[in-house]
Amino acid sequence: MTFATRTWDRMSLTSRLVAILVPLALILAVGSVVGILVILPATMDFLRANLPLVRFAVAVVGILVLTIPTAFVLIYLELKIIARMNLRVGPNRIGPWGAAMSLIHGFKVLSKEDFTPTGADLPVFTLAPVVTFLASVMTLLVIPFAPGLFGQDLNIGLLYFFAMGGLSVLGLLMAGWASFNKYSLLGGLRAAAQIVSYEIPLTLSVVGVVILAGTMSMNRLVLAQSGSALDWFAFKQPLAVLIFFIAATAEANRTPFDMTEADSEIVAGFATEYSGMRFGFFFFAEYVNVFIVSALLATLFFGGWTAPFNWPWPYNLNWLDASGIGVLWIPIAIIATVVVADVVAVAVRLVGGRSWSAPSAFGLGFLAAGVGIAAVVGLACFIAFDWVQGIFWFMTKTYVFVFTFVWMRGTLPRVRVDQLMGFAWKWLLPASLLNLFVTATAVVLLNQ
Amino acid sequence: MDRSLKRRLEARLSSQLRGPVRQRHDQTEIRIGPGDVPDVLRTLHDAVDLRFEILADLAGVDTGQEMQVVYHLWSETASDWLRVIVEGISRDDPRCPSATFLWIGAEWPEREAYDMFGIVFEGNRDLRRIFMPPDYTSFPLRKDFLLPDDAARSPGAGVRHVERPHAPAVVAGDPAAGIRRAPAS
Amino acid sequence: MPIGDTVPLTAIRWDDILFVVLAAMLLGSALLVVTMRDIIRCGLAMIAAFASLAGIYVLLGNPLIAATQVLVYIGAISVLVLFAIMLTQTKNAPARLVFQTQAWAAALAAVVIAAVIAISVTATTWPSAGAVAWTDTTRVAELLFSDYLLPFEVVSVLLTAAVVGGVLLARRDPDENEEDRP
Amino acid sequence: MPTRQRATQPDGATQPDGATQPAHAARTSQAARASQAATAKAQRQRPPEQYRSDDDPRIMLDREVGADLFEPIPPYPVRTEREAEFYTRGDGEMFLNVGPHHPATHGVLRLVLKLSGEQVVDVDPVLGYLHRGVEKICENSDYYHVIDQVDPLEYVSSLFQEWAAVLAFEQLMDVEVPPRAEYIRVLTSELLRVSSHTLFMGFLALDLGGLAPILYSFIERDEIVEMLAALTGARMLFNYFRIGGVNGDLNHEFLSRLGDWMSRAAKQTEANTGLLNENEIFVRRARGVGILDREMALRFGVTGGNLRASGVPFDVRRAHPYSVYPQLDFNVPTRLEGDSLARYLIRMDEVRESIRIIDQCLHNMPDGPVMAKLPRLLRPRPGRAWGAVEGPRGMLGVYAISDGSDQPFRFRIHDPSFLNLAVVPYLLPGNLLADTMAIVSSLDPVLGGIDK
Amino acid sequence: MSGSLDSYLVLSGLLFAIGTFGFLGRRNAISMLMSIELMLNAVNLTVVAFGAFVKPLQTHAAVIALLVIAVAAAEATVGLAIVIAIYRNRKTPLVDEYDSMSE
Repeated sequence: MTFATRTWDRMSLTSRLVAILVPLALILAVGSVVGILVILPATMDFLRANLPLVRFAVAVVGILVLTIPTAFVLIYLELKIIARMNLRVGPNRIGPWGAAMSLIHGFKVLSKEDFTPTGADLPVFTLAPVVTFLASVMTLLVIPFAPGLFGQDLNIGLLYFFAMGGLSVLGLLMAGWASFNKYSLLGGLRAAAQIVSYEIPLTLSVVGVVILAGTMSMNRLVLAQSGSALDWFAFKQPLAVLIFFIAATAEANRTPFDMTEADSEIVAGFATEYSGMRFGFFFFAEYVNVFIVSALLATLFFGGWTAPFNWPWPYNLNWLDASGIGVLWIPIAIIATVVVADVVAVAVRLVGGRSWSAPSAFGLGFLAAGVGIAAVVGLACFIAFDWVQGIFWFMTKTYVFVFTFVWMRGTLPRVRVDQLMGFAWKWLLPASLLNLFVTATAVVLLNQ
Repeated sequence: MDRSLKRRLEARLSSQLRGPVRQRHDQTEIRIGPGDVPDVLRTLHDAVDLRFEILADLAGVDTGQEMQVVYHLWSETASDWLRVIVEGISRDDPRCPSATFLWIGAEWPEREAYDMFGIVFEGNRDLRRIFMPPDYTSFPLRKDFLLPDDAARSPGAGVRHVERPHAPAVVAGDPAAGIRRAPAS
Repeated sequence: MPIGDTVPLTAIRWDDILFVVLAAMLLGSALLVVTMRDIIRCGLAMIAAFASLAGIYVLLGNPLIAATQVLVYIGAISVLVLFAIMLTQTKNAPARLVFQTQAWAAALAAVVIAAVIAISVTATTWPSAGAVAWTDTTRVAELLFSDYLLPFEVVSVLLTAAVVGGVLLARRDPDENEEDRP
Repeated sequence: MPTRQRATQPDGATQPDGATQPAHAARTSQAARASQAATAKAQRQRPPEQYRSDDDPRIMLDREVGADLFEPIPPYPVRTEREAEFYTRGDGEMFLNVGPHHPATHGVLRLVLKLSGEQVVDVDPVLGYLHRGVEKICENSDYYHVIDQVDPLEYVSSLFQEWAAVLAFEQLMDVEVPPRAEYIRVLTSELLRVSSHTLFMGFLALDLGGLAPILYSFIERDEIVEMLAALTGARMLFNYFRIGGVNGDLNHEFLSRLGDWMSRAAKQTEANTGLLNENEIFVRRARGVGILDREMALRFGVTGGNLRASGVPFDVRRAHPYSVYPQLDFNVPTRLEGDSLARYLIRMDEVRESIRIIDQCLHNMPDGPVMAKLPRLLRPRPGRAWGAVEGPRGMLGVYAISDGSDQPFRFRIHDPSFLNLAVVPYLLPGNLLADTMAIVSSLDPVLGGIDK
Repeated sequence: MSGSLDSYLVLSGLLFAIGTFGFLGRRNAISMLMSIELMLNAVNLTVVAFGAFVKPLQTHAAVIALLVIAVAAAEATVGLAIVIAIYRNRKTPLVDEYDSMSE
């Protein structure tokens, strides 16, 4: 007792920490190894037996977890792209090129006071952002990111998508009503009128694609466009692409159709009275919506995850196979990193001489090695795994459309509310009906 | 200086003019009484050889003894600005006919003159305070209203002469503090 | 060991639990719809009722109807109802009297109806009632465009008429508008 | 007569129980009857004495929030006929407070809108949030100090306000201004006119939801204020004009910056206006909105680009020439449409004319002194003077009365934004809420000048 | 429980009864419309339940349910339009104050 206390008293802070942490880590390590050895087979059996359920759970968790980073990336992109269009620099203080800006936005939103105005309808006020956010996120469930990489392949996928997407208007309406603010009320009513109106051409424009593909499952819609870019529905349904794009802009409340939060007219519309994380939910929902709409545009009309040309389908690289030499590639990659870093560092020192200090030369070498090996591994994965290819093409297409949405926001003024509604009912709806009629006639005539 | 304008004005308005038509630089000045305002303004606006269509400015003036309302007019027919001074408005109960029957835009300057001097424009249908808060109780541009460091002694502060005729118009204090210096013209 | 139809170690089926929960939600929110004072909350409770009904449709093996339920009832009709509530809500709208004076008679009628239905349903043996089977969406489409073509067309004409009628009814006459304004 | 009754009426403060009838009782319309009922109701529900803000009918009191859902506005005893009319709500109408803190009101303007749905039925502008009593302050400062008192009035283009004051004082004192000083005044103020109009373009686009043009117009503005800063030492409130001349001759940095800018000003202006002129959404938002015809524009006393957009070629520089404008060659652009788009296009035309004037000033600039000889203490003879200049927003006037002392006896500032804004209650009704911003913004008000 | 047709039918009957009570008992016209929607939903639930349990009815039930939903949408549109039109004239959503046809 005395011995232990005396020793403890004599130890420095660091050694005390070590004395606590090392045994703890040891116990944890041993425990986890034992635990894994004992539990792993049973767990694996259990998981394998319930593969569809497990897959679904993992997909849902993954989607929920991935929405926030997606929104962060989109917010950063928007800040930066619009800044460049306005001849500004944009965020440049936090992280390299301001890349951590939206992370700080997230923290800011989290740490702000969550304010409820007097006279607000508290439960409705609180539920509204949740409804909006969930309505956006749940639509991600049916979007195929890559072959085999989707939440659930519903055979009524498209219908599910529109059903869930239509829910977001409820959240906006609730927010507008519950805020006890006339600006919010106007914003909520505008949102209801606008989204309900634009949902009709949005849905109708897709029916042509459904007729052509003969399915509402998103996966099969993508497969129906596989091959080259010429098989994309965009070329068979050009009018539908246009209608869908315009209606989707209105559906996602983006400029020039951002009537619901027109800041120069109704302050912030339905979000006027929201602050803190409740506002954050609206904010995230908006950007997730942009992503979803772009993803849907890519999926329905631009071939989804398929490559735009006849890509030699996943080439089986034997040397990458996990069952063969596979596992050895990890130590090989580590050794290669060190070797390449050393070689580059020595080369830099020889060529650059005294202008490079040893640490910076080694740092440069490490960077070069890292980038090079990551590129090699990425390329190998791209060649060998179809889902890596799928994600690559899908994300490329999606972010092209995301860029288009941001571009529009940077350049276009806002339309007026009556112009907006008139456009939906006088132009988009007849155009989508015409598109549907022509498509159906063509299918009937060509099939005979 | 537009000599012909002087002749035309004297011909048209001989009965209403109080005093001679004065001219200096590019400005011609006439003086009329408050009762003649609608007639004179309509003549100036409508007469074919005058056609003063643009009301450039409407200002209130407190000379210390009386209130004045000053109109500045512009016409294509004259190379001078025309200044119409309505003089002889009582300080205790300043009233003047409104010009809104001719120029709707005079509504706000009249409100301003009411706000600053307490001049009541009869016929202006929206004679509220425009700059000062609605519960403000004096008229800041009057000569007996002193700037804030002296405001407590200012006889004009704290009383709405016009809106409460039953209230004493002069508050106890230094009566000489009301008028700081001799009025002009 | 795969997760079976029943809760492990008991004989309770997962579907039963889901059914009970959804049915409770459905009935509870439906009761709230007809009893709550604040009509906007009635509307929100109605949405909850529709959502739980959609869940029950999925239990019944009919995701197509469930999706349509969400799309039409929640996405369109509820929004319309909320819209109408906001248009007609005045400061005296949450009236002191929520119910008619004869509401007790209505309650009695409702109880009688419920009892009659429950008794008659349980007393009847339905012919050829089997287990729940999932509905084939493609088959529904085929049926809709062959056997049910006439009803389909009639419904579409009805919808068009409803849209036109709704617009005409709810449109404010410009002349009348002028008179209204004092 | 209603106003007479109102004027002799004891107000609410003396009789808190509010037993008196409102002043407009003579009016037998439905509106009057309805507002009487509303008044009586409001008086019955009056909050206790300590919570009342004497007689402002439009203040939303904490006590009343939630008592009447969305109905804080129905007034206490109305004060004027117009107020009675405005605060009587028709069927399905509501009041909406836009401002004083609103993203699109160009300062602390407050518009109380009466809306039917999204349609504006009536509007009551409320001013005075920026009132500082500049006229009173000027009457208590000597003639030299007046110039820096009027400087921050129209803070977007402050040289014009200085010029009007200086013009009036020079007439009071019969000072002859050296020609070089006049040319410098024209040169600098035309530069500022370009800056102001360019800024107008950006803010109009911003109020219509376009993000980009405001940043492009700030580039122009920044170059101009930088070159003026090189000349005057300040970027915003220049305090450069003096009675009898200007404060300091042109310097090298100013001229080199100016030459730099002039070499591409015309092209840059075309590029910037192209951002909006060729934008279909912008043109459709602005065309046919807020039409002010010639007759009404004259009756409202509107001046400047707003009047010229309605077809009246009234420009003080031509209509009543001052300074060296008679010797300069420029056009006064006019348009007939009188809508928001015309008001925008007129200003863009004026930018081109201003660039022409700047060019001529640079070429015709005479040599000589830039200040007249004046005594240290100015005591003009008693008299009255009116100086008016054409500012970017219209005619800026100063009416000065001298009583022979070293301070102006009366100093009246006429700001064009004030009368331009008075048109808003006429232009807005019938338009949508979204057009409110397009119209108010196209009139280009600057609240610093309006509120004095 | 979930495997028997009876439970669904009883549930549907209860929902229908609640709707009936709302329709007969509420004063607000919009409340009454909402109650009608509940009753229509109860009917729909019956149809779908029969479809799920009775083999030959299966797809037919789905088609009928779709048609019912479409009709319900039309009914809601017209009903709400009528309510709003009446509200414009009478300034109240309460049906027991719609006591005269004239005026």
